[in-house]
Amino acid sequence: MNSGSHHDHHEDTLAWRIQQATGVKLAHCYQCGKCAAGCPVADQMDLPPCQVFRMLQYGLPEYDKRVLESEGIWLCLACETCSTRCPQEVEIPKVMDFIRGEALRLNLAHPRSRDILAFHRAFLDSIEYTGRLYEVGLVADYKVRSRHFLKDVMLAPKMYVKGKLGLLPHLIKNRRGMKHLFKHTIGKG
Amino acid sequence: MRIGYYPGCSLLGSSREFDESARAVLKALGVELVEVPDWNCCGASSAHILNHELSIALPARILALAEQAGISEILAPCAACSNRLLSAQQELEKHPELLPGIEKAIGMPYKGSVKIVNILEVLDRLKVLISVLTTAPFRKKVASYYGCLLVRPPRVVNFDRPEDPQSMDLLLKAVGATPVEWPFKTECCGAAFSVTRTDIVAKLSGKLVQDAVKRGADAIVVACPMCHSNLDLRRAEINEYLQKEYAVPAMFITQVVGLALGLDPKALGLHRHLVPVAFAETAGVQS
Amino acid sequence: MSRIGVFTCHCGENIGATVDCVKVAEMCKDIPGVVHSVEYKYMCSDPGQRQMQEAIKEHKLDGVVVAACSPRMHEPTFRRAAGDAGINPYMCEMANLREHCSWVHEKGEATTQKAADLIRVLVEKVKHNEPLHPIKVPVTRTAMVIGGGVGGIQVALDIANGGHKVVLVEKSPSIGGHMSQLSETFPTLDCSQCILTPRMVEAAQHPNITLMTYSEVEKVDGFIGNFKVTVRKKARKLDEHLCTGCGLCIQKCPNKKISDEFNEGLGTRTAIYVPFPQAVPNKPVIDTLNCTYYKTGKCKVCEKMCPTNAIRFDQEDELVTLDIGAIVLATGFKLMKTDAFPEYGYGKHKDIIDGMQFERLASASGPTSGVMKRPSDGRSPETVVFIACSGSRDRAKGVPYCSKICCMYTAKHAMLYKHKVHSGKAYVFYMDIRAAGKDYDEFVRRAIEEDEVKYIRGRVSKIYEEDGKLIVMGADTLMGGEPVVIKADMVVLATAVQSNDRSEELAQTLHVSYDSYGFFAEAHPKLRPVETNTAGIFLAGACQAPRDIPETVAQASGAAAKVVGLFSNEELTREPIVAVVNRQAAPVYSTCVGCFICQGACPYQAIEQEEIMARSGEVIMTLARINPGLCQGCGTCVATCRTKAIDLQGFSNEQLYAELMTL
Amino acid sequence: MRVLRVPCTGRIDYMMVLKALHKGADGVIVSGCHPNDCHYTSGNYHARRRWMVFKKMMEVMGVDMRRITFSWVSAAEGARWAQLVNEVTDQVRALGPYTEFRQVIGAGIE
Repeated sequence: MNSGSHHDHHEDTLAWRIQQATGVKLAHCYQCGKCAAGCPVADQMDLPPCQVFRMLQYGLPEYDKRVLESEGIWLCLACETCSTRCPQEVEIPKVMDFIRGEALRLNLAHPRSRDILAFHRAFLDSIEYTGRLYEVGLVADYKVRSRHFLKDVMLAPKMYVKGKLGLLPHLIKNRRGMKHLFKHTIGKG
Repeated sequence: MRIGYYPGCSLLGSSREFDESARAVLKALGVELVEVPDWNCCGASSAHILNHELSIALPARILALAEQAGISEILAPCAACSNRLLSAQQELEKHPELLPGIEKAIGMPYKGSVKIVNILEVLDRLKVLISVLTTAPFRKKVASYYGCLLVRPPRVVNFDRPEDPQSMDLLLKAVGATPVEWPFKTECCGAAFSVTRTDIVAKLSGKLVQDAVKRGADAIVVACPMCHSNLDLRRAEINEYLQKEYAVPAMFITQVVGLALGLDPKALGLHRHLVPVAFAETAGVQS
Repeated sequence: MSRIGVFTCHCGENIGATVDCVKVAEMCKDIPGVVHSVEYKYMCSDPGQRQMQEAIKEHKLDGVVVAACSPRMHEPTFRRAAGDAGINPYMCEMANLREHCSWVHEKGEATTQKAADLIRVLVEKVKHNEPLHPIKVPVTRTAMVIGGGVGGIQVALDIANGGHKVVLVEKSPSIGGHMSQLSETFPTLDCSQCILTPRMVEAAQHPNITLMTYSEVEKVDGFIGNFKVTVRKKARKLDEHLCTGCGLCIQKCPNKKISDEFNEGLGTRTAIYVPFPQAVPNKPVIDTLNCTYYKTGKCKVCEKMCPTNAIRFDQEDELVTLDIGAIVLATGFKLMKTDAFPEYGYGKHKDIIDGMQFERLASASGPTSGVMKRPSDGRSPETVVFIACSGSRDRAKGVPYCSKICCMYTAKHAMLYKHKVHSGKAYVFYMDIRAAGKDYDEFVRRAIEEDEVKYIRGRVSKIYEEDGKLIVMGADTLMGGEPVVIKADMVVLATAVQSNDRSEELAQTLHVSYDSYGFFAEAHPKLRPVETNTAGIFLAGACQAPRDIPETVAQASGAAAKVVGLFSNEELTREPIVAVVNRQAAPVYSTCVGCFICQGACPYQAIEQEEIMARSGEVIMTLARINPGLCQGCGTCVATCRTKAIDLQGFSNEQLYAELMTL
Repeated sequence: MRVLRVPCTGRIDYMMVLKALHKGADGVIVSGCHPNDCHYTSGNYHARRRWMVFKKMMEVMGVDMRRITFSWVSAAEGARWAQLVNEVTDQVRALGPYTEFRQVIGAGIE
């Protein structure tokens, strides 16, 4: 820790940006650990949620960076167990969403987040072009992006037999409307 | 009873049987479904991770389409969809300043007048009718599994109680089933990591399957396509993780109610499961 | 023509920094009626007051306006000073230049102008002021203490030993309160009942103390020194004078399966019962909700058995009205129940208990005779988890405050458990250890160091049952938030201390303030901690905020000292801010027309009907008259009066309109 | 902003409010303890009752009720009081001087 790096402009801190974007005040967290205690993936995280909050409370660039680079933020399932039980009513998953966005924006996302990210990107691409999720397209797209070509090759035929794998996408009529929607939300930045 | 219907993407693909069974059961109960015209995907668990506005615009378009179609109440059987629709609706209620941007993106006006309900809420209203029409009581021990999205976050969904919910248990009792007392009703199954981190899904869902069987459940009953696909499609990975062959089926609540009403197992899509519902064929003749 | 003096205070920088006080004093000289106007750095200081007194004499002032801080702060100071200088104290008024002007405005011409305006308004008021004289009222030198726990007992004993009569009212059948339920007390581990029961007996036998157990306060009228309190004596269904407390009725009662409140539901009692063997008074009551006779009309076994024929099935509640001079509230607290915890199973697991239940399990007089047995199957628990801050410091559960006593009693519980089950493992989940008291931290260290209680810093997210064990899912924040799972046989929740049931209702009955959690509010958080905002009503113990025994007892003695101080005079002096109905010479008598709308509006029943009689004895008219002893000076009757026959001294119509006309 | 001290809202004769407007106030705040928490037990209930009647009457008579604010603020709510005063003064400033009232009154009385 370098306590010498004094912050006159707390606008620089991730904590401040979180508060601006989500309304969550980091100071509300009093480090009771109830979030980590109930989190289904806390044992897999390099930084459990309470540790993420602790580091952000410092407002120091080196700790902000460690949070942005952590793998744990990509493991959050948004199951909302933590926020439901948090005695201080902190909306932790909302903060996790925002931190992930910042990690991407600043090019600090953990390398192992690549697969998870590839999946979400493929997912959104699919609905941008067809309006609805095209599961076969999603999986194919994900495989190309993640380079896990052989993953789940055994599952697809089984699903096909059960009538669960539509080989053709479901297209909505107003696909231009969807393009427009994407352009005016995620496409803005 | 007439109600708007938003099936969502999963119910067209990997969870077709949820759509089939929901339609079959509601038809048998005299409910007319009005599908939202030209609906799109709600963004599920991907949109909010990458872009906040997108995660509101996608559900807002669905709700605006429903408004245009004169729908005042909309059933979204998929727990993820109903959760996303509710979240977006409340976000727009809390932050009206977002509305102009969202209306521009979706290219139509949004009033926020549509009431969103999940499948358990709709079935709960029809509970008396269901128990009257039950011809083949579902005399099995069941683990009712609600998952995350139906009850959390409580401030958003405002449905049942956040821990140890009861609505599905009461519904199952109404059709003759015996819900087991188990602690994992709302534990997470691994949700959207089905494809990317199957190892986590195997572990979390494995815990559920193992405990349900230990407590004597003949079936795990769900109301969410993601939960179902993790418990059913990922059973091979689960069993590999647990080093044991667990054959307890995962069924949608609509399938259980459908069987109790004496509907054809095939019409309920029971043949589509990877983990076979062994007793489905005989369920119709039990009494 | 009035001769009014204006004294403007700088209040150091408080007023002086934003208001040009010198200029204000200068401007005030031009107000008609003002003959003297000066400013001074601190008017409230001795030299400041002296300056005012000298000016009163020198300039023959008949009215004074002190332009300084809030009258709440220093009105008594300046009125006393004015009185000492020879004018009537009520000819002195204060203009609030600080809160109403300097603190809320920027420095500038307009601010200075506003200060002068505020003074001008008060000068107009003083011109219409009348000399007033304090009212003397007698004091009934009997105190009532509400609540018979350790706090209430201490208050009662201290007042009684001071030579005054005390009525001790307790809603349950015996005095003793929560302390009588405790096994041992921290930090000395002495037996709770052993130290409490002598006090209980002393209270019962004291010639100055009247015990009213199984009784509740229903109505309070009057004011300090002169309350009228109506108490409901609930029917015990027996004649207390005949009952000898032999206990035969209890032995023979066939209805033995009723959940026992004293043992917190962990044991059973009969329908006719005393809460615990050392109860004071040792006279049973019949629980009419559970008694077979009241449910079916048959049984009466107790009546047949009673050797003194003391049972009275037809006895009814009795209302008693008492004259009381001062009231002390010592109504204590309640604990949040385990069913308030969704994540711990909504209270459905029998082996998840609260702190008070643990006390009963550990107590030699408890349902297990002090042997550690868990409630579900009676097995000796080998692993026990204690969870501090259960529901406390938890906004989501509506209790953001610290319950204060849990850190200490949790350490005590863990210790007691280890003393009883030597091979057992005790874990404590905590957030902070708040052990700030004499020998308190040493006590906690002893639990950790000598009794090897494992303290884990973190909260517990969920508890569920598996194979007869309770799976406790916690985290250790000192290990970076690492999840910790403990398989326990029993879990003790140190649940939040909350205000007692119906405390808000009682507060409304007594007209005392309470906070948003239902705790009674003290008059000042630092300087008047045992008084309420209602004169003559005092506080002791956990009805004000979470407290432990030593604090409760200390506060109880403090409240008792206040009551004894009040009772040291035969009469009380009260502010003459009261309403009066005008009287005129015959044949008008008064502008009051006798509609008595004021009577309905008066919150204090202070308005009486007075009959004006001719010499012949014939009633000419009936007029309103205000009892100055009862009137509190709110002025509601004044605003209600249709003929403007009532006026409020100190805030008369003439005074208020004079102020308004000057705005 | 000028403060006039009365013991209780129950003491307030609503004629005072009119008098204040007449004498040049552009807005009036009537404030005291919350219902159920009256320092004088129940004076504020009577004040509230009279306020309801007064308000109706003023509306009928065409008095601009944006000029008169009735709000419960207890002695423990300093921040709330400051907020109320700021809001009302802003609102009254936006409305400007209440000359209409004084013209009418002036024509009638003086």
